[in-house]
Amino acid sequence: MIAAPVVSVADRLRIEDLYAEYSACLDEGRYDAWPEFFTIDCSYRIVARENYDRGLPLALLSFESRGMLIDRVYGITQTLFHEPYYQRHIVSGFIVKPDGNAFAVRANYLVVRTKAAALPEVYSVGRYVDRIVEHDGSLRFAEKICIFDSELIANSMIYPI
Amino acid sequence: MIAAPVVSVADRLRIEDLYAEYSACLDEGRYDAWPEFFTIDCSYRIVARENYDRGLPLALLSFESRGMLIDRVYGITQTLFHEPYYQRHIVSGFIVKPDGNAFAVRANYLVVRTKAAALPEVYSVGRYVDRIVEHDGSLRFAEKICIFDSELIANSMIYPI
Amino acid sequence: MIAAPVVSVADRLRIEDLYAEYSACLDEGRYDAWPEFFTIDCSYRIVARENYDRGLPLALLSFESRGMLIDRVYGITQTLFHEPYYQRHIVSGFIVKPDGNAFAVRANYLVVRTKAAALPEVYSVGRYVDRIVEHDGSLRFAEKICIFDSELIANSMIYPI
Amino acid sequence: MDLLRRDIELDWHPDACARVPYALYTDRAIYERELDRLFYRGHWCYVGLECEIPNFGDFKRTSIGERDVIVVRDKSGAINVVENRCAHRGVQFCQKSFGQTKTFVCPYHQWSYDLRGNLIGLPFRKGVKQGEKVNGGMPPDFDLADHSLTTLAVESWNGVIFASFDRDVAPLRSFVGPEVGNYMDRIFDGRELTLLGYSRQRIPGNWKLMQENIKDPYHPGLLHTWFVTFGLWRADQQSQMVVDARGRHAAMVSRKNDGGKSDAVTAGVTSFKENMVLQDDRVLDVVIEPWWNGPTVTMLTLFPSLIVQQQVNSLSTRQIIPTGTDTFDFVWTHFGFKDDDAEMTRRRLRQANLFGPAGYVSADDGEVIELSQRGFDQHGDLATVCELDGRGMGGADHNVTETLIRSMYGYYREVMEL
Amino acid sequence: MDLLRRDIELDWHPDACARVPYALYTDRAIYERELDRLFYRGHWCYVGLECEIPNFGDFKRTSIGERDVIVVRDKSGAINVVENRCAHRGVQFCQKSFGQTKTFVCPYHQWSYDLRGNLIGLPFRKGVKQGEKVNGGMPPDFDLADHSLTTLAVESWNGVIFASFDRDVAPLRSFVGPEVGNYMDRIFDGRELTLLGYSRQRIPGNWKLMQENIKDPYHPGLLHTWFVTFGLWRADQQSQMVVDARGRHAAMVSRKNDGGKSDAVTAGVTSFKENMVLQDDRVLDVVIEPWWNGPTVTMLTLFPSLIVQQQVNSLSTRQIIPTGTDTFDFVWTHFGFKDDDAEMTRRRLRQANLFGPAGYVSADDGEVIELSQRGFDQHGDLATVCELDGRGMGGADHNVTETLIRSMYGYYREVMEL
Amino acid sequence: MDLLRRDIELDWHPDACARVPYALYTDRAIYERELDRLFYRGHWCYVGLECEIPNFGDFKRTSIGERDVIVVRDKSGAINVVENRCAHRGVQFCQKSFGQTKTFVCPYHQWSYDLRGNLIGLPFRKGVKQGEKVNGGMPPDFDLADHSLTTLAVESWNGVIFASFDRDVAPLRSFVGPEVGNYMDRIFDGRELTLLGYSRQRIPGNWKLMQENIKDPYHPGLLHTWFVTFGLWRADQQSQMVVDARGRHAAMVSRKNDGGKSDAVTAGVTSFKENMVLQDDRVLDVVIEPWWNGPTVTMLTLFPSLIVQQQVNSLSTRQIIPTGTDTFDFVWTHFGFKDDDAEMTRRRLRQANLFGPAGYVSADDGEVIELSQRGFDQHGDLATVCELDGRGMGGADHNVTETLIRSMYGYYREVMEL
Ligand code: FES
Ligand code: FES
Ligand code: FES
Ligand SMILES: [Fe+3]
Ligand SMILES: [Fe+3]
Ligand SMILES: [Fe+3]
Repeated sequence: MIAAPVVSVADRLRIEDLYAEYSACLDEGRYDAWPEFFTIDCSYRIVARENYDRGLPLALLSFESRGMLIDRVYGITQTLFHEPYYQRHIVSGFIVKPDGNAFAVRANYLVVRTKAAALPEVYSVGRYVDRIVEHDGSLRFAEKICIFDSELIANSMIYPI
Repeated sequence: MIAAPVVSVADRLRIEDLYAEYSACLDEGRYDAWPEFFTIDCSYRIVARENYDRGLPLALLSFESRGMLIDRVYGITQTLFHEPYYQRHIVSGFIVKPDGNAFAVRANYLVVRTKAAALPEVYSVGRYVDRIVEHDGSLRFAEKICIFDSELIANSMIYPI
Repeated sequence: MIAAPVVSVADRLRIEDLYAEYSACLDEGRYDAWPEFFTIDCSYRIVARENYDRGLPLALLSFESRGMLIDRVYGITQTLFHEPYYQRHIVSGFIVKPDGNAFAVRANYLVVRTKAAALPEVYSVGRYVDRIVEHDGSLRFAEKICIFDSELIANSMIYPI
Repeated sequence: MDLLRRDIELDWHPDACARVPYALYTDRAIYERELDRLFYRGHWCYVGLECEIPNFGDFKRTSIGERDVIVVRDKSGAINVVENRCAHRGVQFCQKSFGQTKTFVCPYHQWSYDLRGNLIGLPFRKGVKQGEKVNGGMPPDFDLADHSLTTLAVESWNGVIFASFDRDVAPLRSFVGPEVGNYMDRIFDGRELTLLGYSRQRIPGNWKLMQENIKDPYHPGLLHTWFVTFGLWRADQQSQMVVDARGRHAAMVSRKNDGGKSDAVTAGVTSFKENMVLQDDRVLDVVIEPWWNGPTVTMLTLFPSLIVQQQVNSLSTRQIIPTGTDTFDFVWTHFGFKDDDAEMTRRRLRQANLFGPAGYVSADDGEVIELSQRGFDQHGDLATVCELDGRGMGGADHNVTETLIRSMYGYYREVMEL
Repeated sequence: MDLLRRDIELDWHPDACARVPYALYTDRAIYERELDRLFYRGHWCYVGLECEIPNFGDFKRTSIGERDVIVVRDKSGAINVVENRCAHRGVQFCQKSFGQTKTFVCPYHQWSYDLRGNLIGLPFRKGVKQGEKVNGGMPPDFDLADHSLTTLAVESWNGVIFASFDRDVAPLRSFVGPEVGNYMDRIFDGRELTLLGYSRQRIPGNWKLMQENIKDPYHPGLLHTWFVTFGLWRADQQSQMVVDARGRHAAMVSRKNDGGKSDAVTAGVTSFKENMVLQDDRVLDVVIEPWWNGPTVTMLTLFPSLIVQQQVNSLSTRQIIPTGTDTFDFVWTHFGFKDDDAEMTRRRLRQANLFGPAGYVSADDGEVIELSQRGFDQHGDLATVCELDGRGMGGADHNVTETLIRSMYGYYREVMEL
Repeated sequence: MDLLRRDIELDWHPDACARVPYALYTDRAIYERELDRLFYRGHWCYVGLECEIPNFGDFKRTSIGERDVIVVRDKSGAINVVENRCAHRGVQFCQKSFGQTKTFVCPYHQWSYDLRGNLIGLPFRKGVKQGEKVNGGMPPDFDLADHSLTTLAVESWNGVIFASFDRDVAPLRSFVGPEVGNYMDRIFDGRELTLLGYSRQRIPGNWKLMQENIKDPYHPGLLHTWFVTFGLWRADQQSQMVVDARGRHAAMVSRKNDGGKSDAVTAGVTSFKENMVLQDDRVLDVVIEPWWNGPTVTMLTLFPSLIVQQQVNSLSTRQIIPTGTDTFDFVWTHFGFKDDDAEMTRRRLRQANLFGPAGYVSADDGEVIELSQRGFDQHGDLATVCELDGRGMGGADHNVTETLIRSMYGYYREVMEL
């Protein structure tokens, strides 16, 4: 079923590196660095699988520029009261296809949430459907959609996925 | 401990691609496409770790041909009443060894199950012990054994792992 | 954000192989083989994230040589009474950087614990921060720190992470 | 559900509804009485929007209290609500959240029901012929009519569907009353609605805390920095707190002002960020709609199960489904109007970033509700203090008040006999 | 377990056992009485097969009700069953599911017991010498004999092991009775058994629902498409519903016919797939075995804890372990006979694809049981309807009946005094 | 917490405290009485070490029983303990485990409290001016002083902080008493402490089992192979079992000997490994410290919530936080002394490998506690046997005894009136 990969090994590994750095950034709580993973005019959306599958346009969050991501960071660090928690991202199953000068990438993700004095819990699971572009030698997300199976959210979702 | 890999980088990545496509196929519920990942005379077994470790022959499911896989797809889509659920596969820890013209592959898997209006739950965890063969330029499973640690099954197991 | 990788593809894959073999060794309960993944004068530490982040020196376990690892294996197999359990490691998000003749590697891990006649549970999640060295053609951990988010431990931790 | 069937001892503070005993949020026997008296008897509960099931055979599943129900449109176009529980041996037979069907067939023994919930047939009812012999079958006096699904009373408020297990419940409009009904009609005037999508949360707190939250005009200007900073909600706004004759339903009505600093209401408000500016303010691209006639915000609470939100251009229903003393599910249905143009639809969707489980001004409501519940769980024998704007009940012409919460508990005590 | 120790109020419908109150599946106090009267007193519970522990010192762990027990073969070859709970300070000392040992030693203070459960020694019983002084030790009147493990009554039915906490329980054969006993002897005639393996499920439903499921010949031809389509089970088959004198144990006995269409039993059966064909029909490669003497299917229910399955060439015991009002563990042990050839063993293993947590004709049993429980949990004060083939009890010569379920509840009411 | 408010029936064996009924570990009503009488009234509970919050404004969160509290150092340097629950509507307002602040502000409506727990202000208390009109605000008779946080009694034992919800509790030193107090002073003599770090476990067992475990000198030489093998603890060691006048607090005091074989105490002790040798024995690099004055091990139990450990060079406090009948959280705080040199600090940290959730001689304590609870849960109506060294109470001059456990239950019965 699987033909020889058309994406170079170097690119393939750089793409996996991008996801690794992205996860580390979020899991270590370095939110200010998070918008840097995206292009200026990026699109970032977190969408419930039921809305995605049924073609309903509502997103849990829908941002249309890096500016909106920066505003989100301000929100979660300055304005949005919440009980703090750790995130831990596990990402696997990369499917990388060339898409013009960009790469179309899909992967499965699992995020474990741990609150102080509580046991860890499976918090969000789903699929990334992304478009990655290269610009002066570095890769960034032009588009990132997080489609989550876990439609019933354990109270709230504060930090990015 | 780890000697230089004897499997080519290209093959190694193609094998990881195979697992990525396999997971995506199941997680997106494209069951009709699932038998295509296997050879005509494949063997597919889901085995409780206790039976495997103790040498007991019983499998949870034991199929001996692609035909039986097609019958299973018919069963889960047409005859077997069940409450629908999402699956999400996370696979890591690939150990790839050449085995004649085939590849012997082991990997760890985790499947999260999400039912409507319920929180996601760790559903099945274990190990794949597989044999992968190439036939006119594409890779397929000649043998796939899913050995699950999670011996106590949360009610039923309908979809493939 | 991601520059071209400076670690060769072969090394990168060998390092992923090392983690795959390491996980398989623990998940299959081959504890006697576990110290072999480390150098003679290795350092192995399991540290709660709160202690790590706050600069507190206490570790859950802190070993300073392969000898101490061998003593731990003796402990868990001969002296430390416990209810047996399965472990299943899922590791993703490798960030590999050269560090002199060594490699500095970070990755996210998730360990699922399954006890007899019980459902599987997310047991430990966190990050590996490791140093890997090569010695006569094989890779070993000179340093391995397991920093766990899951600070509240579900009773006890017997086996290595 | 293991019914505790025990007496409830509660001693109220002399100030009664200005002091809510923690036990109301933690006691299992009280919770069971709430299910019976507030969700299963005497009240209309929200079950969905007509636009979710536009055609013959369309159905959706939802819950009233802890009982699973199916909302389905029949051939006549009428909407029926039946309990999702087979009359034979209790199977919750329908497992799809949404779907299309002509009959309901239970998987276990294939008893089948029409879309009104009538049992229309069951296998081998007259027995099975074996040669001359007829085996089994139902007793001669077995009457299909005795074994329909539980069917509920149903009414639609211009497209908003309500149902009740209590066939003797008062008509919907008199249940809601004119005071809050006016604000229902303002949004739901018969225009066709369009479905934008769902958000679902499981909030680890007692269900009444969500009713309180939307009857509490005290908190938005304090908890929700966004609101106060951008003037979407502040203590000095023109507001009306409207309540029905019984004190159970309410409307918080307000008109946005220009935001920014104002010593009266921002001085010492630590959540106020004077120099907060957005990098990309399209989430606040508000356009006044003709039908508003003034108010920019109307938050309606229809006791016990529904909240209706109009926050500038964002519209949603929010359904409360209790799942225990200390947890409830909260389902958001965002909608627009058939005649919205693409621009307006995009606007509603952008402003949706403020709401729901991740929203700038509502993720934190879920958080404080969880933390309230934790406070109650710490110790059972205390009471909250709801004395802002006095200890009385009824409406108000401003938002510096907890009167709507007191009013709700006035009604609650009466119905619950507590 | 926090004993509720409260009275149970139940009002039965005039038709009594034809109408089972939901409370029987949801009420904690009823559940606790079930543990006491059905699992711990007056009944034999299944604990395993002799072939699981063939040699001296072999043991396995299992449970009777909520009590953990160890089944072990001693030097004499006899099988003992002891509770897995140390007499000293209660430790559930044995943590291996299967193993080999000569004594049981509790890890906490190393009290040690022989394989009959007798306390044979404990450290420092006579105290510890320190110079001239002797420190501590047990009181002079401390008698090892007073501190054995709880030991259970044990009997084997030709290799099938049963145990009871109640030493005064009736002998196994009279407990089972001749009616169902005959069908036990048909499978377990003394031939040596071989162990093929285990499957384990945790089913979120009340344990009695599984007993009902295997006393319900009404459902297989309807729920299980496979059965009806391939004629393994249908409503027009020659069947016997056998029940013991007390109504608690039963056998569903049937003879496969050719499958395919038959208006009497497939017309309008939506689960029937007329033109279903298998790509690879080796899972249905059935070979008649001489000992069958006719029946192709015998499903035995031994109240409260055991189901014995013969479905053509597939054989298994299924153990019911209650773990709450709304959940039980279900353990499948597949077996064959010592003198099976490789072909027959392969055949039994292939047909095992039909059974267990993933099986074509039993995964859905777990599903409908879960959904029944959900139905009961929705509302506590209703009852199921079990009126197929009338409202009486006893056996039947066909499978269009719910008589076995009614019979079980007749017995249940008597023993439970409900 | 849903209070069961029901009577408790318990029948004690004639030997009373030598036989502890399982119900004490499983009964919800008993547990609730324990919270009330043992954790919230009449007792001092451990909340932390002064070195955790050295400076003005430093705070930490912890729990007493099921109530969340904040331990904070105020401007005067004094330490205050307040309940983490807003006086307004109950929010558990503080969500950081550790931090630095000058006031506590509740997020919901920004009521603010000083570090002594006094309510110092709330928004719109005097209402909000709108033109001439003043809207809302608190009633005229509303007095801030009536709405402080719950403040606890606080005392420090040379840097070890204790608190009580009961303002009438006896002074700390008389609560502890001189017998065990001496051993507290031996470690905590006023020297400054340094914080090394935390370990946290959730142990699925009743909280009292941990008190028993550290009042049980019988088990270390048997369960903990390491101890007996390396002579850190054995039955023939010089030991003192010290108990306070009421029987609730205790000290196990012992002096290490050389280890190795000794028929008296290792014969037949299956956990003893005669020829066990370490590959790297730096974990056992013990150096005698002058302040020991003899004992190498002192394990103190301060009822109900604290264990203080000195095992050779390893020092920790262990806090017991009950979270239900069958579960508690166990928090380890490892510490050293300000004047430890780097070598000594490294030594304490190395020896920490023996302790905590993974430690060679304490991971298994958590395991046996879990297994004890399972034993109790299997069957409610039995009792443990604690008869080593007779059936009496009080101290002992050796470690072959269960007297400290009996003493604890003697006190327990008196306070619990059971
Ligand atoms: S339970 Fe629904 S048909 Fe039998
Ligand atoms: S509890 Fe078993 S020996 Fe003490
Ligand atoms: S609940 Fe704390 S300020 Fe209102
Ligand atoms: Fe709000
Ligand atoms: Fe069945
Ligand atoms: Fe110990």
